[in-house]
Amino acid sequence: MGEHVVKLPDVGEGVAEAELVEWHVKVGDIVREDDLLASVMTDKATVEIPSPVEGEVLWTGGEIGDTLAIGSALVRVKTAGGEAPKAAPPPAPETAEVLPPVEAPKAAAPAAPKPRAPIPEQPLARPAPKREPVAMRRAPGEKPIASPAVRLEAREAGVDLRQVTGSGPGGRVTREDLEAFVARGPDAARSPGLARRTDITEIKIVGLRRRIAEKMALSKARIPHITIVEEVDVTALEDLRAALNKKPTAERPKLTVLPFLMRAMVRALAEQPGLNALFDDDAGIVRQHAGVHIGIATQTPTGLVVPVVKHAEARGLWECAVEVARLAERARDGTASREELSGSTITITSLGPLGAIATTPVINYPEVAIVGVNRMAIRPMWDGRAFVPRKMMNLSSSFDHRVIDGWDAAVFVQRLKELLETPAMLFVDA
Amino acid sequence: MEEIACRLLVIGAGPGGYVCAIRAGQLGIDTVIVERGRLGGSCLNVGCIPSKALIHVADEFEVLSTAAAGKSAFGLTAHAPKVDFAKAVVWKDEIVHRLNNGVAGLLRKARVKIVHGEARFRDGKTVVVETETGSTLIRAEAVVIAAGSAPVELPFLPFGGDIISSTEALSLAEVPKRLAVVGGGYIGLELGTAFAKFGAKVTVVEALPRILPLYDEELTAPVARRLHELGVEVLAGAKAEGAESGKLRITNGNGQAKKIAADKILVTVGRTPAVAGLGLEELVLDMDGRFIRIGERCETSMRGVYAIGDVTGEPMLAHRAMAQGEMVAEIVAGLPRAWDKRCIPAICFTDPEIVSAGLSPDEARAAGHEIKVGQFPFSANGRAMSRHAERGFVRVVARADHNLVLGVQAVGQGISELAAAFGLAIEMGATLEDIAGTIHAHPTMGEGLQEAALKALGHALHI
Amino acid sequence: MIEAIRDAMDVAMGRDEKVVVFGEDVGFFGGVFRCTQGLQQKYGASRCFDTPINELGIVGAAIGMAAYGLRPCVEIQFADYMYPGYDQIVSEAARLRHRSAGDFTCPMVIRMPTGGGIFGGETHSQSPEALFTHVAGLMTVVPSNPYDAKGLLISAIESPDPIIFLEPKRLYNGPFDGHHDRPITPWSKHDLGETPEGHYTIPLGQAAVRREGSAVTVITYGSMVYVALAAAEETGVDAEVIDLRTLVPLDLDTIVASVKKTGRCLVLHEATLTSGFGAEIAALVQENCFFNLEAPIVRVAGWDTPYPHAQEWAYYPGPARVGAALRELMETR
Amino acid sequence: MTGSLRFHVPEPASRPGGAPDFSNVVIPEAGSVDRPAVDVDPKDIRDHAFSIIRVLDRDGQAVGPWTPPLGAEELVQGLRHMMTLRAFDARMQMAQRQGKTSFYMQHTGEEAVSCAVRVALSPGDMNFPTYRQAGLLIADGYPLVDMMCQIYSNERDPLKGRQLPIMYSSKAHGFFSISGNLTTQFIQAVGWAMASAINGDDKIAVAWVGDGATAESDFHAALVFASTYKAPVVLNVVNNQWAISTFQGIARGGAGTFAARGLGFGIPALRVDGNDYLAVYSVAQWAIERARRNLGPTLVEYVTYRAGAHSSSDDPSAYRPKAESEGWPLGDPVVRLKDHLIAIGAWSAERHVQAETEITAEVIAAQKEAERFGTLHAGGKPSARDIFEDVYAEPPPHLRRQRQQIGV
Repeated sequence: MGEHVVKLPDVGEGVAEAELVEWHVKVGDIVREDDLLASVMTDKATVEIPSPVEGEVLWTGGEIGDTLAIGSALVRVKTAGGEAPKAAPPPAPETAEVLPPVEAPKAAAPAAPKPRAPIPEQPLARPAPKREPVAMRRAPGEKPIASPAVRLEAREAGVDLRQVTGSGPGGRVTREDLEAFVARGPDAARSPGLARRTDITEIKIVGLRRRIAEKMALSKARIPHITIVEEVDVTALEDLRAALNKKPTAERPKLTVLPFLMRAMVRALAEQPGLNALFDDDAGIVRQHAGVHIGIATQTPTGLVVPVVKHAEARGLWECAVEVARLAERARDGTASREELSGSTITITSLGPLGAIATTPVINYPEVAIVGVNRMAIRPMWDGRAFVPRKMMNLSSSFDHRVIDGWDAAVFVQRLKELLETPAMLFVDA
Repeated sequence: MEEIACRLLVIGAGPGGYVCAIRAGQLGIDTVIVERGRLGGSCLNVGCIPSKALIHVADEFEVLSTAAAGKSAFGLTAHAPKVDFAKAVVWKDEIVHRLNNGVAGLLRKARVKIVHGEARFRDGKTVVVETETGSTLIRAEAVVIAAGSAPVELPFLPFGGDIISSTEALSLAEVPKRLAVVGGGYIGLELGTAFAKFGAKVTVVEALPRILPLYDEELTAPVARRLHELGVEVLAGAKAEGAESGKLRITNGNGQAKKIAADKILVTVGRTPAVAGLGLEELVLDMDGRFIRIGERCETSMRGVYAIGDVTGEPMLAHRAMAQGEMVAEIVAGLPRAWDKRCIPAICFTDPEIVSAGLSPDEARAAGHEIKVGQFPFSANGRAMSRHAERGFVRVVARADHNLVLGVQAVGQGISELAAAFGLAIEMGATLEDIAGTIHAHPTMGEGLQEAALKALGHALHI
Repeated sequence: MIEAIRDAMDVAMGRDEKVVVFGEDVGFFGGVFRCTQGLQQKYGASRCFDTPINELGIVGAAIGMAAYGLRPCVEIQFADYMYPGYDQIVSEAARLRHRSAGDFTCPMVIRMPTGGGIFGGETHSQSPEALFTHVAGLMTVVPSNPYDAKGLLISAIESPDPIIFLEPKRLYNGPFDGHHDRPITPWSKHDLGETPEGHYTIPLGQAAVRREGSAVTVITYGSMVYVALAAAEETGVDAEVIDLRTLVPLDLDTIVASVKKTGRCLVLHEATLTSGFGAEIAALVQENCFFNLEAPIVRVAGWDTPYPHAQEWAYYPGPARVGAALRELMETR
Repeated sequence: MTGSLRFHVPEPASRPGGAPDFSNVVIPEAGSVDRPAVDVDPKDIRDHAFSIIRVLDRDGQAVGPWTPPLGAEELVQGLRHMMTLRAFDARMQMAQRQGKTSFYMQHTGEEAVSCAVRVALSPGDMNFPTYRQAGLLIADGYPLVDMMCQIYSNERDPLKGRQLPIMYSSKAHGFFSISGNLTTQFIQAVGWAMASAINGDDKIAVAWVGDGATAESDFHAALVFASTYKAPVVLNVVNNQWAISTFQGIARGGAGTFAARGLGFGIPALRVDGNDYLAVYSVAQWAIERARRNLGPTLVEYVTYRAGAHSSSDDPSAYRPKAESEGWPLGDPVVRLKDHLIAIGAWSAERHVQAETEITAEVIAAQKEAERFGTLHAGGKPSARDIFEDVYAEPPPHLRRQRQQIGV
């Protein structure tokens, strides 16, 4: 004997519930297939529900006037047939997808009891902290060396063995290595004391860092750099700067060396326009620019950025200073627009106090020259009679030797030296 | 049509299939397994087990014949030994039968439902099985294709009559007087050697320049020499062309047409997936030529459909299928598993036997490793001498920088059992120092492994 | 949701006698889904009436009326039948203001029951929103609950622009999370179920965050809102579920803010995958949040096939398929 | 507004609660409409578009020039077809109520139209039906089990569960695949006929549409093409008075009759009593012959009445008087043919009851057989893989990937 549950079928498109308006049977009645069981009313129609099976009514679900949900049980009928209603076929394939259960592997532990104390598992759902370095894609062919048992426990703990450095022979990862790795987590600080540090943290070269890398490589690959390092006596310049900085105002803020250098470059470039140019080496054309757009290499949290002071030739000392300060600020907080970060015809790079004695600056491709400012230091200089302390500052400038001969480069550097050593000349319109 | 619904359906009860089903059962997965032939697949019924049994009988018989011929090195004599091959086959069949029941018992213990019949896919999750009692529809949430492989049939040498595959060779009524073997791979040579020992005149026809091309020459030389001693004629670089009335037509090494008289022609030119009639064309499986393409979890290109064993390609070894089967069952149970084995050892049961695990010297160099190799001949091994089995050697290949063992190979009489040690060493990531630093029981052939490691380290003790 | 939609038209017709409602079977009968029940009885046959079966006629006539100065709110009985009217919608309604430099405009709403889940087969289950979002000049709105339906419909009727108002028919009677084997829950048992009396509006172009979350952003609309919530529940993934409500104009700020927070993005809709509106959302997320993405954007949608009948639940993106996608997203590192 | 203009919206003769009123249906005497020669010039028979051709009179006798050359035995076969269709409808409507399928549409009161036209056609002719002409299949011997498998979308559904129930397709039985969208098939039928003519074939097409759906633009396009190319097609309008809740006046506009639509295009237009099996057969034969003799299309309006609901999701009592179906002046097709056969001594009430029980048993047997292969929500189902096939001739890569993703 079986029991058949007659459910309230879906009588109209998408109707959710129906009101029971009439019973055609009561408990104990014997119904034949297709005999009417009940009438229900939806807001669209009154519908009679015939019985799909033969048998005795065991239970009726609800009184006249009740609201029944589609799919809920309406009548239970004891069917004469032997087998109980066939097991419902597995749910439609959509839900039948093999869904690896989410809970931590511990729940479906293999039958064999684990002899060792279980390693604390990281629940799968917790996302690794966002800034954690991106796991390394498996280096091609290089399988981590570890015994099957250690490999199994690493999988159970959701650890990628390639991140764990093995202390065993041949770099084999021992159980202790794994447990230590799991215990302290991938990037926690090592215990104090001089333990050997063998972690390799991989940082993906993306975004800004990648663009810098590409540009540097391009520049080094294509441009045969010639670098000239020249000493400049900036004592006079410093005195002038100190004087000018006595009463800084909004339009005339404190001046650094930079504006003076920019003015000097403008003057020098006027005589050697070839250095204020872009060399399109693919097309074989050097485009000399009348406008002097000076790129100021600036260090920002995300890396080196080069905001550009446009038309330096048309800017006075203070204007240059104001523009440099504004651009530097925007570059550092990442609000500089694409337009402000491009279009330079020549670049200045300075490491300020870290400027070292000399550097070999990399030209900002496709420009043809770059002026590097080194650290200012007091050095003993021979003034013909004796060594006297002078404020010295080196300039390390690189030039594209394909289009600028050493001679021209040297002439330019000497002109800068001359202008900076006697800053007054900057204000004389020759 | 009767209908069954289950969580996991395994198609094929060969080593891969039945191991997968048993493991799934242990993990509480509602599993059904379908097999058209006998449980245990080719390996148990017409492959590994029966062939090793008959090889053993052949070895026993060879000892008697040697003694009868007065060639025993230790004074044994015997009088006109004979082999009742039919009785040997009965003994072999008995072993196979016991193993069939063993597998059936294991499956029952793991509460796996066995369906006997020919399976055919209707879609990725539904299979129709033609059984004697009519067809059954099986719906599953996950399916494992473990249909195994079958001997390759050459169009001009179709199986039937005197042209036989390894299957028929293991159930012959008697030892054929003259046996031609087409294909010098390990199956052809294992059986060829055995029948030679039973007294058959064996000729091996191999298209490539040398026998057992998968192994390097150093390893196969002892086998070639032994074949010669047993009177087996090996025609390398020769191509079989066809056969008429007991004669095998070939073109030999220098292009001449030849005829080889043979009572039976054994064709062993490889194996191919046995998926005809399975209805793979009903699915959208990405293939690698004849084989089903799988990822590192044995997953095919269709979600919820896995493939293990010979259907997934080389190396076609029973123990690879079993490892894959076990892993897939655990994956279906939701455990985090992926294929990360470092080595699958392979054994060739010729005389002498060959065992290979990991990379040979050539393979290691090809993979770009700086290596050091240590080799130890059994002629310097006491146990080998005491077993009159001095032919062959053990060879260890390790990285030059930190002595990590990349591969171990050996050839010698009765050394197949060393496969366990070789495999364990590589899988554990052993270095030469590990092996050298392990006390190897004396006197054993195994000591050869330790000595080979010491040799590679530059301070062998016994040579 | 049916009462909310009817309520919206009732309120709109009450406030402005220029509002008229017409379409097939919408007059005396009150619409095959009862969305216009009682409007003809209350406002007379001149403002709520049946039409011949001709979608081109319905939309074309509505454009003429709107140009005259009325505010038609017409019904296409099933979104699947809109194609004969598509030329009038695209070439005329969408462009009238532009081509006449504002001389003529057609403020109108075209309501269409949309989506599957009711065994409607290929001609009663389609989700054609992508055919409208691609058309300049049209706004496209997809409410997912009664409260939004009423507020959005009133805003749409009061809007000066032609608006396509797609009503997921599977949600007419109650929220549906894809578990078709469970009894249906009516709107009365859901917090967004009942709608306040009288006039209120929800601004067009503003999305709603249905569930705060930190692990992944699920961007969806219409019927899929409840599937997304169910999938988040069942997989334990802390998903932030955004209900777009309006597809054009799109609330990009809410999307970008969320993806920047979570770093992972799943786009979900019932309509077929290829060239679905999800492709537009994915493109926008890629353009605006590229450096914040930890994993590729994942789209879950209907298969690229006509909508089947018997295999409804193998087609309808349910919590299992969405859950699997969420899990895959979380595991991608 | 103070202007003089008022908006006109036509109303049906009566609404729920009112008495049925068919006074606007003018019914001429049976046999009173003359039968023109098949090659008549359409201009000469303009008034046929406003009359109704009838053969069976009040006493069940066949009178007038349109009496068809059908023997008693053929008429009995016609009667059995109609009775089978009616029994089939009853069983399938109940099956829907029992949750065995999602949807069903009955033919109650219109059985004669599709059954009679089918027998007037020849093998190879192609019908382009709406969802209410299943008689075309039953009268052509299409297996009831296959129809039911389609309704149940079960394992043996010829359309693999893809289409809504009753949306059959059978090229072999001249039954074009039914679309859910209205009237799309009308212009397609004309295209098929044009092809037959281009190909120098002798097969004709038969287009079908309901009164309400004639409002679709597809109907207009069909008349233009049929008229311009004199396509060998019979254009049938089944005026059963109701389009769900909209009465035929809304679609007909001021034209008086649907047949009159043909006059504007120079297409001969006939109007026939849809519940008179003999008249339907005779008019169909006339139009078929005209098409087959390359004389071009004919528009035929079958005046009948949708006695039941639009579909299983509809209840007509909400928009028309409950008793309206009983009041239809042209009666019930099955009853009128039965009375005629009895009147000519070829049938009897007892044999009718006997036939009813036989036919009901036959339909139930077919139903049990079909249910062996499952119903919509239980038992054998088509596989989910069927979604991915027949989208294109060969599945393109993206579809292959998606089927791999679902894994069936």
